[in-house]
Formats: sequence, structure tokens, C-alpha cells
Amino acid sequence: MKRYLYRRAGASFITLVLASMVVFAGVRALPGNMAVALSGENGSAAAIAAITKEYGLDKPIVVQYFDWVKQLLSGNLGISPQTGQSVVSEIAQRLPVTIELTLLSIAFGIVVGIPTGIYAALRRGKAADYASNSIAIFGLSIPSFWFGILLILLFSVRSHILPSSGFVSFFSNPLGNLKDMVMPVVVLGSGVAAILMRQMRSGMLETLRSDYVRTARAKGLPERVVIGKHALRNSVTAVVTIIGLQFGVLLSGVAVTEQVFLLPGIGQLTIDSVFQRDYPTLQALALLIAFSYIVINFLVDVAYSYLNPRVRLVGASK
Amino acid sequence: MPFIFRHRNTSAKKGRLAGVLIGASLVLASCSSGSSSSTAATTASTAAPAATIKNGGQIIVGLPAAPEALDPATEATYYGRIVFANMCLGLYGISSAGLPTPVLASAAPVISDGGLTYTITLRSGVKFNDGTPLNAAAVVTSLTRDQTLPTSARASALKDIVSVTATGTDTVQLKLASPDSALTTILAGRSGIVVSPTALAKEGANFGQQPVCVGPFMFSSRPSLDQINLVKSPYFYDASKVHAASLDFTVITDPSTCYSNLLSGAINVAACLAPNDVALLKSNSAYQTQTVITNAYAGLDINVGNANGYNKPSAAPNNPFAQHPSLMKAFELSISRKTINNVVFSGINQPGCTPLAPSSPYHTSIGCTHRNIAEAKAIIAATGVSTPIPVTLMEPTGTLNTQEGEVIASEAAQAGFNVTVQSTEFTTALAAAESGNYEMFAIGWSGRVDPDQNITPFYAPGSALNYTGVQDPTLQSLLVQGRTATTVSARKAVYAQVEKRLASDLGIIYLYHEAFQLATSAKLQGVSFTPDGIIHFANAGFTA
Amino acid sequence: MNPPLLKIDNLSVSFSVPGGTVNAVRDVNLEIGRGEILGLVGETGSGKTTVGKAVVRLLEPTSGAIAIDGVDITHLSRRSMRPYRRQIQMVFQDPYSSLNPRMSVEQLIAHPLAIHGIGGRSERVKLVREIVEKVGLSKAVLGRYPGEMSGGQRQRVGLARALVLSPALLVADEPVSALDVSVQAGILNLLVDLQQELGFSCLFITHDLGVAEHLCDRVAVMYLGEIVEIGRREEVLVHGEHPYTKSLLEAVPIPDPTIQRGRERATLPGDPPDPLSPPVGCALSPRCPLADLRCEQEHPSLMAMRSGQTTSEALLGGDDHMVRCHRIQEAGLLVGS
Amino acid sequence: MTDISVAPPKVRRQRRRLGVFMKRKVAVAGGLGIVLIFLLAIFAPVLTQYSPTATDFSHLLAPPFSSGHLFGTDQLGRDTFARLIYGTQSTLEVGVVATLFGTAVAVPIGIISGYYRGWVDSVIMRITDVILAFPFLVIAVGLAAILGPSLRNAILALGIAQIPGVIRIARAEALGLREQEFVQAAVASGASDPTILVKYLFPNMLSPLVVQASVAIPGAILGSALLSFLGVGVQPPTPAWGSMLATAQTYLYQDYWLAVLPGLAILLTTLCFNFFGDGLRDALDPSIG
Repeated sequence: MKRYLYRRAGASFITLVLASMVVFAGVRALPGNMAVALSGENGSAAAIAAITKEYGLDKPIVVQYFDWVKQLLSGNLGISPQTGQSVVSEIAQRLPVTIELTLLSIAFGIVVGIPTGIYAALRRGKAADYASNSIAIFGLSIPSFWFGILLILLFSVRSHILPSSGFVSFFSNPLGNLKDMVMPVVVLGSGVAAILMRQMRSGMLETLRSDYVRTARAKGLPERVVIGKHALRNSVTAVVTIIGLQFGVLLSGVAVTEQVFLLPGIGQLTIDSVFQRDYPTLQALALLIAFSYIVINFLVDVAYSYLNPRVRLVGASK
Repeated sequence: MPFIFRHRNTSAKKGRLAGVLIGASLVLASCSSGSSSSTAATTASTAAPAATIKNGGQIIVGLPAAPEALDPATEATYYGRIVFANMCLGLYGISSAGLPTPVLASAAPVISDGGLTYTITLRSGVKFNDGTPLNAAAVVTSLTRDQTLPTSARASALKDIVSVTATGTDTVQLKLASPDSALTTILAGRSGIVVSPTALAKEGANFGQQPVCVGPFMFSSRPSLDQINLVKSPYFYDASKVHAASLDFTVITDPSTCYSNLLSGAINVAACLAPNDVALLKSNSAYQTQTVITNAYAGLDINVGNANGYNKPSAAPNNPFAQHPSLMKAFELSISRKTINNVVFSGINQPGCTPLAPSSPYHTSIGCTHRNIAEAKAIIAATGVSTPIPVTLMEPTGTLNTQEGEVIASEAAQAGFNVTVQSTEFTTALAAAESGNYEMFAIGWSGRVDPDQNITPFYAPGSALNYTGVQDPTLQSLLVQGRTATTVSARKAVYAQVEKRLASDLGIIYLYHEAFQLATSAKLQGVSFTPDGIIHFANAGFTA
Repeated sequence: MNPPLLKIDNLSVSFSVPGGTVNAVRDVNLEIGRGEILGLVGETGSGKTTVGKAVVRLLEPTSGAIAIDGVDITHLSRRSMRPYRRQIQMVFQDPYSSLNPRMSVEQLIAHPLAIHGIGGRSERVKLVREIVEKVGLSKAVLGRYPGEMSGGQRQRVGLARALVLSPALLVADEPVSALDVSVQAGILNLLVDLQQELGFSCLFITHDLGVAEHLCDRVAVMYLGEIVEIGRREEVLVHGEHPYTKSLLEAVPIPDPTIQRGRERATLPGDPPDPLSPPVGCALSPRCPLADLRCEQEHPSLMAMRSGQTTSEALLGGDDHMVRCHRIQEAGLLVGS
Repeated sequence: MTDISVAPPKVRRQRRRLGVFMKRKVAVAGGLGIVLIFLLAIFAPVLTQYSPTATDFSHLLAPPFSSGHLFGTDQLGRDTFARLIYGTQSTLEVGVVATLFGTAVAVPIGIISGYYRGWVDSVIMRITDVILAFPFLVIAVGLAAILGPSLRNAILALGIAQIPGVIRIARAEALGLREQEFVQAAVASGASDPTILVKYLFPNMLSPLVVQASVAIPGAILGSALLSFLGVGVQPPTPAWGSMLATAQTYLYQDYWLAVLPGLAILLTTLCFNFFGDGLRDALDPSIG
């Protein structure tokens, strides 16, 4: 087991290193460089030279990369040329917003998706099953930006129930914070709920058909125990995997929702940085997203290998 | 920067680019000219009723893009100027008539030595927003920093100043290398902002995170890039006239969101609206709108001599306009500036065919060509080029820009131009323009006070902004005359010829002068929107 | 003396798994003569399938050698292995997963012929029809897909696919254990008939002693990767001496597929040890009623029941009933003398 | 492993048939919807007299059912109905071609990765991890910035975005299949690797791939709508639902129909594909239920 973990961690590390290289090269492959973008319309040669020098853009890209890695290792992600703030503090300000949005969306997905999935599986073939499945497909099909706009039209513009946008910290105004989060969470969470519902339903059906659930029923165990204890527990592995993957998807996919609801998270910052050629911020962000994706993947794999030891043995026979 | 909903007025994007200007980017009539710039239309849809303004209240302003770090020496965006105008006053400012007016200085500078020495006397009893008194030494510190800081965005504007000395506690003397009549104007921009030496010593390079200047409001916090909070300053010399308790700026990139936020009351001042939404608000008595026509303009750059990049020798690229320059006139005749303005911009901009704003004292009305398909077709026929003539029009991404391209394509098609609109991400488009990798590029300029700065950078050989690669000796000699002429009337005469020359389609087809728009809650009075597009809240407050 | 058709010398196969190394097969020696059926019996996980897969080279041995007709094929390249592939064919345990569901019966059986370039198109068709008839299927099934057939029919297709190449050796890995009992006998009888008709040798892997007794000439019993007893059918299955063999024999077969699993389990107390850390001494010692200190400390070797000689010596003397047990060797010597 | 059930097969079969029939109705509806959408794309010129690109500056933002325009006009006076109908063409092109491209590239890589495992697999998996770790939007914006915006590059970006996921699916299938006895049987009978990959592995992963594609097509349509929002998708004046939606945001308060209609079109199309894919999944892989 330990060796498996080490191997898996090693692979993750390699992925991260590769990712950092791709980020670095990719950012520099964008047309128009940072010095030009920054010094802007009237950038004098002197200003361009100053920026070029300050950010070391005149050095060979390999040297720049190692300079950056050196910086990274000392915990310094540089200064954002757009804001003059350190990239670390800029991200630190925004990350909690994105994480809150992501966590709440997953929570929403779990709360809505899992019970619906169980219910649909138990009522298999009945109207309720088709209805919930159809709604789930609906949830998967609706364009998130459009959904967001519709919600704003309905709940903010027509009826002033919810704020159309904005963000207050949970710690300064918990109720306001939750109100701000309702619509974005519904938009993002509906997709998660749909996926979880479908996964839960098919997992449940599979377990319900299995021998040991049949045995448990035959033994006369009450239905609630059979479902709660046996079937549910058995569907958990797949659901854990999905939640982990969704976490990664959401972290990197919140940009649109953040944009629609004006949430100051990292998604929007990422896109802004692309457009502004803010190399330090963009590099840090892409690495952060890659890192969190890899870490989540790693955790899911580890969790999975604990839940289902057969995974570990893949690679055993030749 | 907008991401999805990039249908902001072109001004936002160009303004951002434009923001990265030298300090003298304020739009106003030159101080040496006596001519008025009253044509800058400041119109309020609802006449401001004379109601009493209460003290207190929170003004929340929606801006379409975020300012950079709030350091007057390095900040370079238009939206940064709006923030500074309310917390970082300069030696001079711009009056509502568009003229430089003393702010921290007590009077206009005393110019001596044949224009080489400027003596500025400071207003007395002024304190920075940390209580530090304003004196000549502080001015010297700020100006020297503007000139010497490596990342300074002000250095080039101040390059003519050779020395700055405090000749008394309240007097500063500037020595110039050569006479520069625009200096007062420059000092009415960010270059003239005086920062607290105490705060500067304390914060050093981080001054932009905790800026301290003189102003009606003082910096409170910036919890994120998109949120700037100011509070009323107790140190301000004119604090009795400041009504609002706080002034917050919040960035809203999406105009629809801006609109819904204004309607829901989340903001009470909107500088982030789309033209069509402003038009909607005009009929809503709960809001008032203001529009100013600025020095910013938009046009179509046509690649006639930039085959290999702006810094390479001029060479004609392989496109119909470079091969047959008269096609530019045909193209101009095939489109209607008025239609573009009405369809895309709800009629808010001012159609025009020169780089000089109608309000500029150097502007001479020459009468633009009007759409004339028959004439356009005749010109095309004369060139012998077979139609339809394929043209690729590069438009920066954004809904309004794309629509502008589509209107142009739709109109030019009738004359025989097959225009393909190529929506291109802004920085990518700039890179393509610099390297000469384009045919036609819809791009504007944020505008300058001095006419030369609105023309020369785009026509000078080897200039980074000379995307078209045009080389016109006649124009060059006229521009030299314009720079060396000393009187306003003499310069005006030169620029009349320049405008005429430019109207003959050298490489840029000018389309319109941009309007900036503002919508405020009707309850908020005393908001002053000056012709330079700057919003002043010093005397603003709520009525009920 | 001609070499035996199949000779396995000191075959070991180990897998590295995250917790260490599992020695699935340890020092196995086996010979199969022409026309002989050797039964390889043992519990699930005893390594019998691994031996089978190593023989058809689906698994790489860690050490040891496998020879066909005296030719060492252990390390042959893919290409040089090809002619020998034709000689060794395998029938798999699960007829549901051993047939490509996207191929028709005809394609399934003809494909090995095509791979080995046997015959022209028409000849292949003929060969396929012949073998299909031989395995007791009608020509009507040729166009069918595996999903449309019963388990018994599928296993007949599996047999046909293996035998169409006229192999010299058939490795049959529990060919009936996945089938209903009612069908099992039919397949087994078919196998016996075909073997007699075609004369191939067979390595028959099973956990079912009854099946082995019905079919095999000789039987080898495996436990934890080792052969613990080997000999002629009646020597092992009637007079089996190894405590493990005995426990297998004591487990009375019950003709009910739902209890089939129980039959794989010997009646010894406890479970087989963790293959990651096998006992130092005799593999069976933790479960064996006869085990003493020596059994726990010293690994017994395989010795002839009557002569007490080690493998090669005993074989020369025609003594081919061998047991891997300290206690039985002691007792057996007494009996034999 | 196979379960040999002792349950009476008749009852089971009947119950399943009923379920399958019910599900099939929805799937058939989805399939018919897809056919209808394709027909709309093909017969667009017959269905409307208006050109989707013809502007009419005298009838801007006309509401639905006015001045001869069924769904009204847009901000440039173009007929919204015509733009919606013609928009199916580019929308479908993006969805289908991007998915075909992504699948065609990814499947061989995934099969090789899963079948050979070892270092080949490690290298491929690391690379796909790296791609997966990047947000799709950054890849899309980057590609569009580097290659320039066009329909072809939008398709390229959307196709590339699908590759890692499809590789994973193909690899997982190959990993599972290679342990299947019929693949081992092929090895044992001396089949060459190319034969095994093409004849044994690929045909047996078709159903998950087809299902994946039926989900990926609507995914790509949604993605192209996003790209249009970024201005890096389908170029004007070609009508595409995504760019129509993007433009409509500006006129949300004047003419909300402009946003509602293309949004509905995207929703209905993705619904059809998803329903169809769902039914397909059930038909091809009954174990999912």
C-alpha cells in the first residue's frame, strides 16, 4: 500500500512538473507579450525595456523557467503587473470565494442528487423515475450562462428576491453571503446534482440486483436496512469518485458563473489574466488549478483504493 | 477585462489601452488657447432640481474595468483616473468648462524665462489624508518620483522638466529644457498629483496598496481587485462641502449586470452601461443620464505600407487597398457613419472624419463625405479591380465591436466589398497590427489634448502605432509646422490643412468621436461629469 | 527415449503487488506424455491456472523452463513462438467471456486458421464445418453470435476454436466449472471422446476431484503454488496420502451448483495463508493436523512414496507417486518397506 | 463474472421489456428530434424566405410576430427565425465534427495505452493528466489567440478538449478487455497485436464510445456557445446559437426574446442528444439499467 502511494505521488509530481512547463510555455506562446500589453498604447521604449527587465523577459525561456521555479520554491509567485499586488495575496483574496462556491455547489448536488437517485432507483420504471431522470438530463443540457441569466431575470429583475450579483464575505455578513450564493450555487450545483442522481440511480440498481442484497432481503431484513446499509454503502465508491472529479471540474469551470454573478473568484481572474497577458498571475493560477486537480485526483485514487482494494492490484499480473 | 459579456462600448477597451498614456491624457482645451470647449456636451436628461443635499450616505459606482494599483506614478487606466479624481487631487484640475483650473496650486503657474521656468505657488492650509501638511518639498518629492521611478507611467510626459526645486515652503520652481505650453495640462492629470511623503516613506513600493494624497475622500480598503472603498476625509480643506460618507467603486464588466444592479439599487452610479441601456434609462424618471463627447475617436486602420512590421522599412502588403489606394475612398463612400452610430451605439457617439474632436480648439469643420454607393462603384470600376473585393476586417472581440463590423460589412457589400469580420482577442489583434499581419483593423485612440499627439504617432515612420505603415511626406511636413507654430491661430491654420490631408484617406478612415455615458440615481445630486470623462463626487450627495 | 510432449522444469511465476511479491507458482515440475491427460487440482488460488497460462505463454515465468517436444519455448519471441502456439491450445473457464462477442461462430473458429495461414478460404470453411460437427453443434450456429447461445454451446465453440488447429496439447482451464451441472457431463464426455479420436494430450485444470477422476490418467494436487502430491489417478484420488489431498477427498461433492463454492474448500481448519507471507516450512503446516515442529521450520521436498527418492531419481525407477510431506515420508517409508 | 441466475427468466424478461419500452420512447423521441434538427439544417433555405445575414436597419429589434418576422428581428434587423434555422448548420457542424475529431484521435491512443500499459501508458496518462488539469476555457482562449478565431479552430479547440476524456474511456475499456478471456484466447492462438487491437478491443468498446459521443456532441455545442461568448468561436455574420445568445445579452432588457430563443434551441438540441444517448446506453449496455 505504501509503495502504491509513493508511486502514485511520484506520478502526480511528474504531472505537476510537466504542467508547470506547459503553463510556462503556453503562456508565452500567446501572441503579444506582457511588456507590450502592459506599457500599452503609448509605451515608450524605455517603459517597455523597464518591464522587460523587471520581469526578466529578455532572458532565454529556459532560464526564465528556472528563475520562476526558484521563485516558486521560495514561496514567491511574483507581483501581478496589473494590480501591483503580490500574486499570492491576489489569489488568497479570491480563492475562498471560488472554494465556497464549489463546496456549496457540491453540497447542493449531494443533497438534491443522491436522494433523488435513490428514489428513482426504488421506483424504477415508474413515472417518478422517468420524471427525475428527465429533469436530470435537463440539468445536464441547460447552458449554465443562460440558466444564470434566466435566474437573474426572474429573481432579481422581475422580483427583487435575490441580489443579482455581488459578494460579501460570510464572516462579515453570513446571511448576505448565502443570499449572494443562492443563484450561482443553483446554476453550478444543478449539473452536479444531475450527474450524481444518475450515478446513484444506476449504482443502486446494480446493487439491488446483486446476490447479497437479495440474501439480505430473503433474511427478512427491513427494506430500510437493506437499502441504507447494503445498497447505499455499495454505491458510495462511485459517488466519491464522481464528487472528486466534479470538484476538479468545478474549480476550473466556475469562470462563467463567476462572471454572470460578479463573484470575485479565481475563475474570472484566470480569464482576465489571459487577456491581459499577466504572466505571473496566469502561471500561478494555471499551476494552482493543475495542482488542485492533481491533488484531488490523487485523493480520489487513494480513497478508491481503500474502498476497493482490487484497484491496487491492477498491474499485478503481467 | 470583460470575458464573456464583452459588449461594452469600444471606449472601454480602447480606453483601457488609452489609459496607458502619458499624464497629459486629460481631454480638455489647451490652457493657452482662449477658445472654449463648450461643445463638449454635458447633457442631463433630467434637469437637476435644486433640492437640498443631505450629509451622509454611500455612493456606489459601477465601473466596467478595474484600475491598476492606485499609485499615481504608475497607474495607467481611464478608470484609475476616475478614482484618483476623488481621492488624489493634483496641482491643477479640469473645470466643468474643460479648462485647467488651480486645485492644490493657488493660481495658474507664473511662466517666465521665455517659457522655461514655471513657478507654482501652493494653496495654504492643505493637509494630506494622513494629516501631513502639504508643502513644496512634498511636490518636489512627488514630481521627482514620477520622473525617476523605473515603472513610472508619467516619466515621458515630464521628460522636458530638467529640475524641480522648492524655492520656499509653498513655492516650487520647474525648469524646462524647452518651452512646453502643454505643461499645465499635464499637471492637471495624474502627473500633477501630490502624494503624502509620510505615507511614501512608510509604504515605499507598496504605496499603490495604501495611497495617501489630498482629496475629498480617502482610501479605506481594496478587498479585491474589483472593489475599492473610500471614505470621507476629515483632513480635506473643503470637507464642509463633501456630503457623502463613503464612495465605493465596484467593477461590473457585463453591461446587463450593470443595468440590473442599477435597477436593484446595488449601485447608484453606473459608468458601465451599454449605450442601448442608457437609452432605456432616459425615459425612467428615477435615473438621470449624462453624456460627454470626448477626444477619443474610432476608425479603421488600413494596412497600406506595413508588410513586415512597424519597425521594418515600409513595403506595400498584398491587399487591394495597398495596390489601389483609391479603393480607400470607395470604401469610405460605401459606409454610413450615421448608420453605424445609430444601429450599434444607439446614436450616442458623434460621427466624424478626423482625429480631432469637435471640441478641440484646433478643429476645423471640413465636412465629411456621405455614403454614396454610385460614386464608390465608379471608383472601383476605375481601378479595374473585379468585384466582389475581399476584405478582412479585424475587430477586437466584443458584441458592439462585432456589430460595428457587421454593419460595415453589410453596407460595404452594396458597393462591391466582401468584408469578412474577424473577431480577434484584443492583445492578439494589437500584436497582429504591429506586425502588419492584417488588412483592416477597427481601432481607436483615447484622445489627447494636444492635436499633434492625436496624429503624429499614427503617421510617423517607424512609430509603434503606425499600424498602417503609411508614409506621407506632405503630412509629415505639415505636422512639423504644427509642432513648431506658436500661436493657437497659427496652429489651427496648420491643422486645418492636416485634417484635409487626413480626410483624403491616407490609411485611416475615421468613424466617430466617442461618447462617455453616466447614469445616476435621481436621488443623487451634484455629480459632476467633466468633458474629460471624469466623474467628481466631491460635492455629490443624496436628496432624500 | 523420446522427450515428453510437455516438460515443465522448476517453473516459478511470481507477481509483484504493492505489498510485495506473490509467488503464485513455485518450482513446479510436470511432464505430460503424448495422448495423456494430466489433471491439475487444487483450491482457488493454488496456482493451477497460473501454470496453465504459463504453458500457453500468457504469463511469463519468473524462472524455470517449458519445453514442447524437447524444444524450450520459455523465451521464444512472439514470432518464433507462433508455430508452437498452434500446437498448444487453451480452453478457458468462462465460456461467456472467452468468446469475442463481436464475432460470429464461424469467424471465431476460422480466425485461428487465418492467423496461422492454414488453408485457403474454402478449405478453412470445410475445416470449420468439420470441427463444428465434431463438437456436436449444428451448422446452423455458424452465423450466430456468442450472445445468442447457451453456456454449453459456447463452450463447445471454445473447444472447436482450440481444436480446429489440431493442437498436440490442449490446456483446459476448468472448462465446465461455469456451466450448469446438467451440461457439464456432456462437455466432459465430449472432451474424452475427442481426445480419444484426435489423440491430443491435455493439461486439465480443475478444482473438482470427481471430474479429475472421470477424465485423467494422472493427477497433480497443488497447494499454495506447489505440487504437494502427484501420481496416477487411483494412487492420488483413491490412495492419496498427503493430508491436503485427503482433506480434498473428504469433502463430499454435492450436486448443486449453488453450493459449488463449498466444494472448492478443503475440510481443513482455517484459510490458506496470505500468499504474500507463506509459511517458512511446509505450506500446509498452519492448517495441518499432523504438523510438528519440523513441518513448521523445514520446507519439505517432493519425494517418491515408495522409494523415498527425489523426483528425478524416482522417475528413473518408475516410481511416480510422489508426496511433499515430512510426516508421510516418514510413515510412507515404513509402509513401503 | 457471469451470474447464473436461478430466477425464472420469463418474468425477468417481461419486466425488462416494459422498462426498455418506456425508456425507448424517450430515446426514440430524442432520435427523432435529432433527425428533425438535421432536416432543419439541410432544408433551411426552404423553410424561410429570409437570409440569415441580410440586415434591415429600418426594422431593428422587432418583437416576435411583427412586420412579417415570425420571431422578430435582431439588433441589425436580421430575421431571428432565419438565423435560428440556419444556425443549426454551424451548431451541428461544431458538435459533430469536434466530437468525431476528438474521438478519432483519442481512441487509438487510449487503446494502446490500456493494452500495452507500462511506460507507454505512464507517458500517455501523464500527458492527458496535464491536459485535463487545464481549464478548458484557458485552452480554448489560448488556441484561439494563437491560431486565430474561426469555425475550424473552434472545432479544433473543442475536439482537443475532448481528447483526454475519451483517452481515459478507451484506456479503461482496453484495460478491462485485455484481461477478458477472449482477448487472452486471441493471444494464445497467436494473433498479432494490431489484430487484437483492431478486431478484439475496438469493436468491444464501441458501445461506451458511442454513448460518450452522444453526450460529447451536446457538450461541444454548449462549449461552442461559450467560445462564441469569448468571441473566439463562429465568426460573424454566420449565425450560430452561441453567438446569438452572446449578443442577446446586451439587449436583455429591450428584447429578451433574443436571448430566450437561441437558449431554448441549445437546450432542446442537447436534450435530444442526451435522451438519445441515454437510450443508446441502455440498449447497448443493459447492465447499467
